Amino acid sequence: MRITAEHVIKFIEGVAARIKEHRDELVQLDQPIGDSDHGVNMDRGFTTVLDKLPTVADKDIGTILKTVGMTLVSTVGGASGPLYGTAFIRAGMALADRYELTPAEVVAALEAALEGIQARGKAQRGEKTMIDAIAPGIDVLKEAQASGEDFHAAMRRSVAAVEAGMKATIPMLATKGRASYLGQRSIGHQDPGATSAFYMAQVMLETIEGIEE
Amino acid sequence: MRITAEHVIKFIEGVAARIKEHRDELVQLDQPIGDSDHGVNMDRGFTTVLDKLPTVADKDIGTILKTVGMTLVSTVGGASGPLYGTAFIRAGMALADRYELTPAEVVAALEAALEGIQARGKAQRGEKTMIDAIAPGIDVLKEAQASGEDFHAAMRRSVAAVEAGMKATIPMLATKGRASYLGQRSIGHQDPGATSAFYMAQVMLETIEGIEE
Amino acid sequence: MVSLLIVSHSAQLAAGVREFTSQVAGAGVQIMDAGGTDDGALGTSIGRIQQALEQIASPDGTLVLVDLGSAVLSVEMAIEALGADAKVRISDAPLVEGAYLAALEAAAEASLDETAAAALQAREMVKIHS
Amino acid sequence: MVSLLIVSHSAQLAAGVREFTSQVAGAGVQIMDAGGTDDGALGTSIGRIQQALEQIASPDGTLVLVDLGSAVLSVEMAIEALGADAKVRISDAPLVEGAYLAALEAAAEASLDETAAAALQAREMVKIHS
Ligand SMILES: Nc1ncnc2c1ncn2[C@@H]1O[C@H](COP(=O)(O)OP(=O)(O)O)[C@@H](O)[C@H]1O
Ligand SMILES: Nc1ncnc2c1ncn2[C@@H]1O[C@H](COP(=O)(O)OP(=O)(O)O)[C@@H](O)[C@H]1O
Ligand SMILES: [Mg+2]
Ligand SMILES: [Mg+2]
Ligand SMILES: [Mg+2]
Ligand SMILES: [Mg+2]
Repeated sequence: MRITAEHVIKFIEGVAARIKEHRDELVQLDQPIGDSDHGVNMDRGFTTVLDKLPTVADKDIGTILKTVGMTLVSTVGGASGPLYGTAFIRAGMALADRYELTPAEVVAALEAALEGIQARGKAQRGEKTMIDAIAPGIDVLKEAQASGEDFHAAMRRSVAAVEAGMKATIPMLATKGRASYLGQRSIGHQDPGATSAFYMAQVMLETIEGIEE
Repeated sequence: MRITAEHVIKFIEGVAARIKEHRDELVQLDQPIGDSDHGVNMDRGFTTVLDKLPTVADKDIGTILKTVGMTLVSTVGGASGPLYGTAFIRAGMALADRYELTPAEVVAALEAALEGIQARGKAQRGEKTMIDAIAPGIDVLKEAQASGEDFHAAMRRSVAAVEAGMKATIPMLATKGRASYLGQRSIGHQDPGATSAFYMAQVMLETIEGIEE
Repeated sequence: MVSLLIVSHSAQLAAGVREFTSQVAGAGVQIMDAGGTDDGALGTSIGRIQQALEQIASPDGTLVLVDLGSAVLSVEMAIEALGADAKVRISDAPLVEGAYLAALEAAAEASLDETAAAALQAREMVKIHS
Repeated sequence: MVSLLIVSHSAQLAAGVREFTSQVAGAGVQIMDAGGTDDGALGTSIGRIQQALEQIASPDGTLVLVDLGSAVLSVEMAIEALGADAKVRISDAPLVEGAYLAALEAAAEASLDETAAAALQAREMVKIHS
């Protein structure tokens, strides 16, 4: 499977569009347990990313991802800025100077991204954050890699795990981020960051599915 | 001794003038242990009091003093507003409907004023506030009353006690008001509120000295 | 629902706390600010505090959050001026953090007691995780 | 002297805390505010935080006071961007009260450690006396 810089750019553009589409939903999810801005924050960030993309379109994948991350960091304005920003920067660092990727490299970059989120936000699984959606998806990809499953199939199972992880945040008690200030009242609501992570995973699957195995 | 409403008005006007004269000094005293506004606050308050005085010039002494107090409360803007404001209001309540006062009534009104300051600010002697200047002055007047000393002489001794009380705030550790946030660093500075209290006492003495025994 | 009044020596500060907390309080929670003196200097205005208390008065009561120093004296005088019926409580909590937690609590239709208790939890708020 | 940076989701709030604390800090203490996003919404701007940190950098160090939530993440990113030499510490203290006590301490030529410790005392600040 040949995953190129063009695919990466297509993925980023797809994420920007998907986020814009779900902007209001992400705002609404952030209302009961946050400050009603997650959709606005993410859309602000990815809209600026779209403006920046042409300047790095001919660069290596590492540079593209780092640029995305730095743009998110400097424009999002909420926790998701430093968190997703660090994720993209770390993924970019893992893929420095690469113009083409193997599935194994994609998985390694995703792992680096998750480590970045955890280093930045100091949250573990089970604290009702984006990590609860992202981590199970990466688990599946690592398993699949070990068992030699094909990448399309692995990606489909991975995104299903992300979706399940997103839904699993509903009964969770938040212990990190703004939702944690609500204590018990954070229970019963789906985490907005886990939801935006699911949309990104969806777009990643769609991008991969568009590439020959 | 006939102390009339006119004398009271003269006293208030005198205080307003004395405060204006010492405005910058009171600001400077508030700098190391406060927020550099005591002179500005007091001058703002008493300047408005001067504007209001003509509207109550023909009223009883109680009404005059209550009006002064309410004006201070609503215009001073710092702790000294509610504190001196309550003092004048309580003195006014003690002298309701009176157009002439005996020295004993003056002393009773000053006692009511001090009680008002203590009720409002919850401070006792020794906490480095205006109370440390005012209370010793009232002690002297009460003693003098018991021993039958003449009021002019008593007032002179009283103001000397106020001055000594003001100076005694220098080595004190502040435990109430803004200066208390400085902890040990509040030691070694004269309290601005004790100083404005001394100026008021001075003007009171001058007013009383202008009246035949 | 319980109402919140934000009192500070600085008009900007008070307005900022209102802005910050209104974002998380539902539309049902009335939050007002009373900062600065009447002439815009640093200080507090008992008149404006009293007006604000009248404006946001609610059968469930009002919690007042203050910065420090004489703000408390000013609020106490304003409450007394409103008379004995006024259901108003002053909080000893940190201003910003206490107002934030109080806004969340009030929005959940908590009582004045509960809202006041929530505000005080702000003293133990951990901002930096390790 | 130690410098202070005030970070809040609200630009007004941050500017108000600067105004309030500058009144008691001597002229020697540099206090700056970085509040709101670049487009003026509620949020934090890592760029503006970083610029402010550069502007008030002092050999004695800078103490950063924050409102809550993601403000800490933003400040941490800004500090990392400044490099390992930057002498900057984030305080876990209540914003307004911590900044006030830190300003008094910094004005007394205290060290960064002492200033940070003074800010934390704000958690126990008693505003209402009885
Ligand atoms: N410490 C953290 N670690 C991981 N994720 C976090 C953390 N804090 C917040 N989040 C994620 O960020 C999301 C909120 O993002 P957003 O609303 O944009 O920021 P803010 O909470 O600052 O308004 C949450 O739903 C959660 O998934
Ligand atoms: N709780 C209190 N009880 C008695 N006097 C007090 C109290 N708090 C402050 N003061 C007096 O008020 C003076 C400060 O007045 P001012 O500077 O006008 O107000 P602020 O401290 O609010 O700026 C102090 O010097 C002190 O004498
Ligand atoms: Mg949010
Ligand atoms: Mg936000
Ligand atoms: Mg003062
Ligand atoms: Mg003041």
